[in-house]
Amino acid sequence: MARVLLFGPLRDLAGWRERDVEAASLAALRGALAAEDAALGEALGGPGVQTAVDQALVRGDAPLSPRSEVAFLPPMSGG
Amino acid sequence: MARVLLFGPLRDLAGWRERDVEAASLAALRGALAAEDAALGEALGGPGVQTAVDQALVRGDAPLSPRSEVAFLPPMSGG
Amino acid sequence: MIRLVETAFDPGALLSEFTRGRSETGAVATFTGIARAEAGATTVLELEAYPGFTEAEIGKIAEQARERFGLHDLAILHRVGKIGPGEPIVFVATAAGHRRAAFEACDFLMDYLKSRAPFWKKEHGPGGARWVEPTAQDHADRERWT
Amino acid sequence: MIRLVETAFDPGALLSEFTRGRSETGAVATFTGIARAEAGATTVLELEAYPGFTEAEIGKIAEQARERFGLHDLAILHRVGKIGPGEPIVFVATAAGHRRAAFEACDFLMDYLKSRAPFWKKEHGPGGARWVEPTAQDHADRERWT
Repeated sequence: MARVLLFGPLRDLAGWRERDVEAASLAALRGALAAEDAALGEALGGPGVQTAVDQALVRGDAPLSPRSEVAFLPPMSGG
Repeated sequence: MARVLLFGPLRDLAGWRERDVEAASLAALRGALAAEDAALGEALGGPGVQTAVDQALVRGDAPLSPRSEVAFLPPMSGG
Repeated sequence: MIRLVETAFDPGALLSEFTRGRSETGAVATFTGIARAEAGATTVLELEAYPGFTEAEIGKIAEQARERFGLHDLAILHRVGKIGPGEPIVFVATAAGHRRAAFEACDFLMDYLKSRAPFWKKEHGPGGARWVEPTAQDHADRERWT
Repeated sequence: MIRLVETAFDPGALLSEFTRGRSETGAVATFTGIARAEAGATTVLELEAYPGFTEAEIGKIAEQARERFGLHDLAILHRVGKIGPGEPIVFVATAAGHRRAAFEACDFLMDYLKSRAPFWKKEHGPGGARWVEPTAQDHADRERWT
């Protein structure tokens, strides 16, 4: 279980901003999201999309605890 | 006759800031001031001292009317 | 001070506060970015941040600026949410002993904020809404500092 | 707006006024110069201007800046008379469509004001008073624009 946050165009694509998803790792989480919404699954792996777990950027897989906060960050536009 | 204004270090040197002096030209005015205060006369011809008549910079001699305002401007320090 | 705000702010009030009580800071530079109407082409700008993460990322660059330019102090305030034309979006202030450092640090911080800070920006205009990415100019501006 | 003032001013109040009601100006840069205490070495700064002439000379450079950087607007306010440590001496604001022009114009105006504007400056310290001329750095800064 993890709290998932989507930002910018990812939010518009998925139609939601924040959800709880059952997953013990980032890889499992991506799989679960892609199984439900193939377009979102593809977008999450798109160029420049970064992933943060508990507000720290991570690359590759990572274990998730029940209270993890996972954020998918599309390319930042600046202010 | 002209109103004479001194600025910055020239004012300290002369001990005055503003006076009326009888003179029909800038050259005559310089002569009158130097006759009275040799140190001031020399300072007015010093490096970087500019002269303004009625708020416009002039070089060399210039006629003065009874209402002319003559300012001697030592090197500007900026703000 | 690094802060995100959801409501309109007055850059002047921030500058008053920032300059108060400084006796060894010779120089304060500021930048205020304002939402342009673009002659009606953009009606509202919408800025999204990731609260906590966005401030922390900006804080890292602020620390770099402090060290690189020897700043005495800095302040960054950024609007999020919906912003109407003519409203300030961002305010940056830098304090230093001399003006060159204050100017350069302010310029550096703005180049970062405009090109890399964790914001997602949507422009709402008469023809609909679109997500915006940094311009080539924004990237080139940031490259000046590397 | 180009103005000399004999009493203390709040740069924030000037910025509030300057940013108000702009819908096509994307960028406002400001600079505030503050009298440094220099750890007690300078107690009071005294600035003399030639009223009328000083504003007119600054006005000429302001016109240059407007044209060269395509400014939408600018404001320059300068203290004269006796200025205590921590008090603002000068405030410059520039408004432009984009930030590079606003920053550069502000920087340009300050380089001029610090090195060539018609002011005469006296520093009063514990050891007496002395007239100040621009530093070599001030001249070098101004040369960048020629």
